[in-house]
Amino acid sequence: MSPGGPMNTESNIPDPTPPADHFDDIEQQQHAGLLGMWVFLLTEVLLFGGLLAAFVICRLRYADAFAGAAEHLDLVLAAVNTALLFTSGLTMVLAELAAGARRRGPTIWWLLATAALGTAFLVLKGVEWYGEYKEQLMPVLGLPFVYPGEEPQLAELFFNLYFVATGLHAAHMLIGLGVLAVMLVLVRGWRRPDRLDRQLRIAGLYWAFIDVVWIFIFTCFYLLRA
Amino acid sequence: MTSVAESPTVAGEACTDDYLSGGWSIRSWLLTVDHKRIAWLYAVSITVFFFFGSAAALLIRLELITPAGDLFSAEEYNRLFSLHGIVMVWFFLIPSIPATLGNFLIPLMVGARDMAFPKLNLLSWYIYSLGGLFTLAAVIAGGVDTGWTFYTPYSTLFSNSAVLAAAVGIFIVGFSSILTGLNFVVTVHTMRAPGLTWMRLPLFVWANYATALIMILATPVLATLLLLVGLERGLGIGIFDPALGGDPLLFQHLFWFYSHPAVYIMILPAMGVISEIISCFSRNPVFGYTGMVISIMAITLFGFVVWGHHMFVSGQSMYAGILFSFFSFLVAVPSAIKTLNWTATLFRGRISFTAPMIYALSFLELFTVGGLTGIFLAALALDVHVHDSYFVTAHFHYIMVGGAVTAYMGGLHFWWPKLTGRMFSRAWASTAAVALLIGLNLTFYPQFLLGYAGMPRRYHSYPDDFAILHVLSSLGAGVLAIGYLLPLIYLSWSLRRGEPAPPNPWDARGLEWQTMSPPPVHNFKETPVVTGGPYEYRE
Amino acid sequence: MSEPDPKPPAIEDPDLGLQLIPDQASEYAAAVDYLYFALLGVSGLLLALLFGLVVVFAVRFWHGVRRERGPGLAESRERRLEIGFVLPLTLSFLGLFYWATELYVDLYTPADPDITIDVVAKQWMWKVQHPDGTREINTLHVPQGEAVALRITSQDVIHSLWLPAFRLKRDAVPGMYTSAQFTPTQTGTFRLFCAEYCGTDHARMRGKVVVLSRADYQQWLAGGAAGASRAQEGGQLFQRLGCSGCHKPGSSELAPALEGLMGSTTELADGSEVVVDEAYIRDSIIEPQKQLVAGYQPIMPSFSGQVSEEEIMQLISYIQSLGNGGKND
Amino acid sequence: MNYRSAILCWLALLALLAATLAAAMLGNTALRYTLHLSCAVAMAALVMIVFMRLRSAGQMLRLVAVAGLLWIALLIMLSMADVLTR
Repeated sequence: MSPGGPMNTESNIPDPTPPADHFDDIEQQQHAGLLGMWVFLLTEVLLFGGLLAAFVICRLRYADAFAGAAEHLDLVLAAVNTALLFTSGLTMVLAELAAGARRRGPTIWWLLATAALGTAFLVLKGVEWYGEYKEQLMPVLGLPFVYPGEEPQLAELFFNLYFVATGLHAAHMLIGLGVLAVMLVLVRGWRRPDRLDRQLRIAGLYWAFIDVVWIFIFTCFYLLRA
Repeated sequence: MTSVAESPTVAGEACTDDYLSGGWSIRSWLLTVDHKRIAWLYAVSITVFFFFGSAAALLIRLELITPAGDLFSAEEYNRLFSLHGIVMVWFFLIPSIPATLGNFLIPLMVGARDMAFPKLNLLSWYIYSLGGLFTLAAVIAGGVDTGWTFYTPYSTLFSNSAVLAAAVGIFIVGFSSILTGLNFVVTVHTMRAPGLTWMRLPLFVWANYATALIMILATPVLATLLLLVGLERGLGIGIFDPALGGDPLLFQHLFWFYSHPAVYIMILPAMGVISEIISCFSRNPVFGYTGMVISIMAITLFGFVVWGHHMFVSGQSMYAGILFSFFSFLVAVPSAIKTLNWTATLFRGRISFTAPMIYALSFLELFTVGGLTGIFLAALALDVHVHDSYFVTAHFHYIMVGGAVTAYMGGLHFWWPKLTGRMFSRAWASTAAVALLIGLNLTFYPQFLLGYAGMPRRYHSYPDDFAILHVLSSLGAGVLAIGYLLPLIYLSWSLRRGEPAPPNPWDARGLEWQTMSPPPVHNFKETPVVTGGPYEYRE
Repeated sequence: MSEPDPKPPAIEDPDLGLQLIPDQASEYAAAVDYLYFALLGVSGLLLALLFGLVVVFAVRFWHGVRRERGPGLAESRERRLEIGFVLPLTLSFLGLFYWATELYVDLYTPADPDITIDVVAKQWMWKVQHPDGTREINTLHVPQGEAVALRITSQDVIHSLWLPAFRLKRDAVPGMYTSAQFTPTQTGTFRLFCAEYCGTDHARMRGKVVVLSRADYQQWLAGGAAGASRAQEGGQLFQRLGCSGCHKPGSSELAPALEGLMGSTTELADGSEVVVDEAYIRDSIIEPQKQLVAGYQPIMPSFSGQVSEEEIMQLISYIQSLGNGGKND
Repeated sequence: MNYRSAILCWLALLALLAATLAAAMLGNTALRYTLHLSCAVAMAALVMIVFMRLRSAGQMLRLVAVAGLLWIALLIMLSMADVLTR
């Protein structure tokens, strides 16, 4: 298997794509692209970081109430979801490697697998939310919030933070699926493979970033129980 | 000396391929990816917002001439100062220097043909305009009466004004400054001309690079916060609601974690402009270049650990207050170093008092007064007395209006020949600069006295005893208004009637002066090779 | 139980004339003013230095002056000059920091006050209640020479009680008690403001602080509302709300006995210890299960929403009066 | 970055997930929380180093990756300095 180096070309590959006119060469353009993506991911990390900071501070002030409220979350579904997301991370990387090896078929298949796993994650998340809605634990839009344990307001604060965090993460998943759809269309076209390889690398970075965010949400909300 | 391969064309020869004569159609402006044209798009839109904000400021000063709140009702007055705050902070001050002068000059100064991501640059302007539309919609829908700080639980539970629309508007415009910051960082990292090492970068580039870092590291937290406020108001998801155990101080921590670095976003580019102007018009290299670079980066990093000085009396614990006060004293040291270095740059120079130099020297005075009063506010015992009083208002106006806007004006005049290829009328420009200096001191110095005397902020009516100082301040506001109207007139006049500018009218050093004015679409015939430092004025 | 809130009061500003330095109505105010003058001095010095240098350089090194300029400064001399300027500056900053922090710590470390006055901020008026039950709106009568502690909270949004004459300011935060302490030395009338923006009539939420001599203060109190003391009002509320049903004096099988509770440390259900203070009692009234006492079932209902902030303070005063041997607060 | 290291990383992630779920059964809360948090940090590090190719990335990209976590820590630490000592 080729180590995924971008430059090994099969027979009928057209000459490499010229760099955009304001760059001197391809390396500079690729370095700028990767640095730009990583700096964008830095801002996304801080977007979730602000939310995480709010959660950590509330969690410290109301340790017992929050630990108690976390009991009411469905750990099994979340664990399955986490496994799904890790697997989609793997399939995304395999798609990148296939594109690196200029193999159109596998790239398409791995991208489809990633999109399917991502959709499955969102479906499971929807099921989980519906479960909470049924248990009347969804204090959104004035819906009734009935909490069996003590200190219902603190539990409501916990569920508010939970819905904001998982909602924001789900929104980023949707954006990720959008990016995957665009990449699928481009890969099917297969017009400039070396350019596609770079674009897939950057799309892969975004998808892996969503995994990292989910790891922290999963740990903070689901695992820190009483 | 910076050697440049191509020889600058002779002044006055209207060479066809400069970026302005490429076409004036709507498409050529609204779909351009040329960083120079995008800089003009920003310049026009922030000028429009500047006049919205200034109009609100004038109305506030008119209202405050009389102790009784008789010109406007309390509701209208609260909406006016909120509009003034929001428009000035997010729609004028934050983009003013980075998005206009920065966008135009950074590629020129680093010897590149354009920004790293030109399409992203245009996208930033469209996001800025979209955010502006939402905020305008909020104003039309009755405006916001929470102040630009949106403190909860007032903004989420008790205010019945268009807070949601304004929050969405600012949420969107926040992303415009994030993407601009991203563009600057990548451009400075990957697109410097050969030979242009980090320590040969002009201080204007350093300042905007540091500003870009703060935009990237601070603005996302504002986005999260506005999202939480919007969700709490829109969907009833209470995060800061005291009844649910939410903590209003948590809002203040997250808000000021963004908003104090935001004031460094506003002042750092101004410092970059001032270094360029003072060095050019005293014909001296900047005193202690390394010290200046270290100060810029120290301000950037320290700016993130001082936000608690906004909360000394808000119920924050005493120990946290002491910690934040200590850091706030330390963050003032780099600014003091920069002021010393600017003053020392004048030593053994050949000083000429052109309009940009007058702006620079008034910046020196105003920024030093603003900075020193910052020390008053960092001192815990004094802040307890003057917090939320006119002392604070005077402090940050001295730094924002006296610092950032004066430097913006100075930079606009200094690089006007490069931006437009025209010279402005020196006499008018000097008068406007002096009018600005007088107006500023007359408007905001009385407010220091008001503050210590006990006049609280955001008051629609006030005890009669403070009337005389308010009248003085309102008088100053009038002079300030004239100081700002003059440049609009003679600068737009110079667009048509100004004499054509040579490539380097001030004989300044720096890559941007090595090409035509206005520069060609791709900035340089060939990428220049840099061999010397940025400020070699003494040879 | 509190009567409906009165309509917004007329504003009575004390007529003091323009005082650039407000009256120094306490030693603390005078100490803060010394710090202010010291800072003014340091700033004035630095500004004079800066202006002087700029003017001298502008005149001597004006481009029209043809004199030989001499060589630029070497990099090493530049660095020595910078360090020579920065070190003393940083040291003076640290000195000012220490001085200001010392004053701040004095202000906010609660020595035991002679009198505790409750201040409840509400959208657009200050409701003040003295220990003996006297109420007043937007005015604060205090005795001269006694350590006055203010227990401040808010019913709705964040306000901020500002007494310029005492150089004192403290936010009133809903859901939280903040305290401030001062010892008036000068009798007279001084200003009182709300400093934190709180809505439409934020500007009307201002009034007077009246410092009376100790005798006049007692006489004023006596003349004031002859109603029951705050502790007695708390006692009536204690009965009316049915607290006495479980918290019977002397018996503690249904609910913990409240005698001598204030200031003692009790063991909680989760094994941790807590000192019983105002915040603990307030939390136990609003969220009884939050810090349940060891050995009791969570049967106490939450009273949040049924009792106003003022009534909670009355209950606290009542419990205080039970605690320390019947001393009336 | 090749197929072998990708699949190995995936298996390691699933193993860590199993570990953190197993840790949920333990009694002692303090131990449980430290295990959960260290598993989370390990998983995040794995994803960033292997899947996001930080191992073969330059100095600058690693600095950017670390800067994000550093700034969140800064915000949390100083806010906690207030909340815990209030």
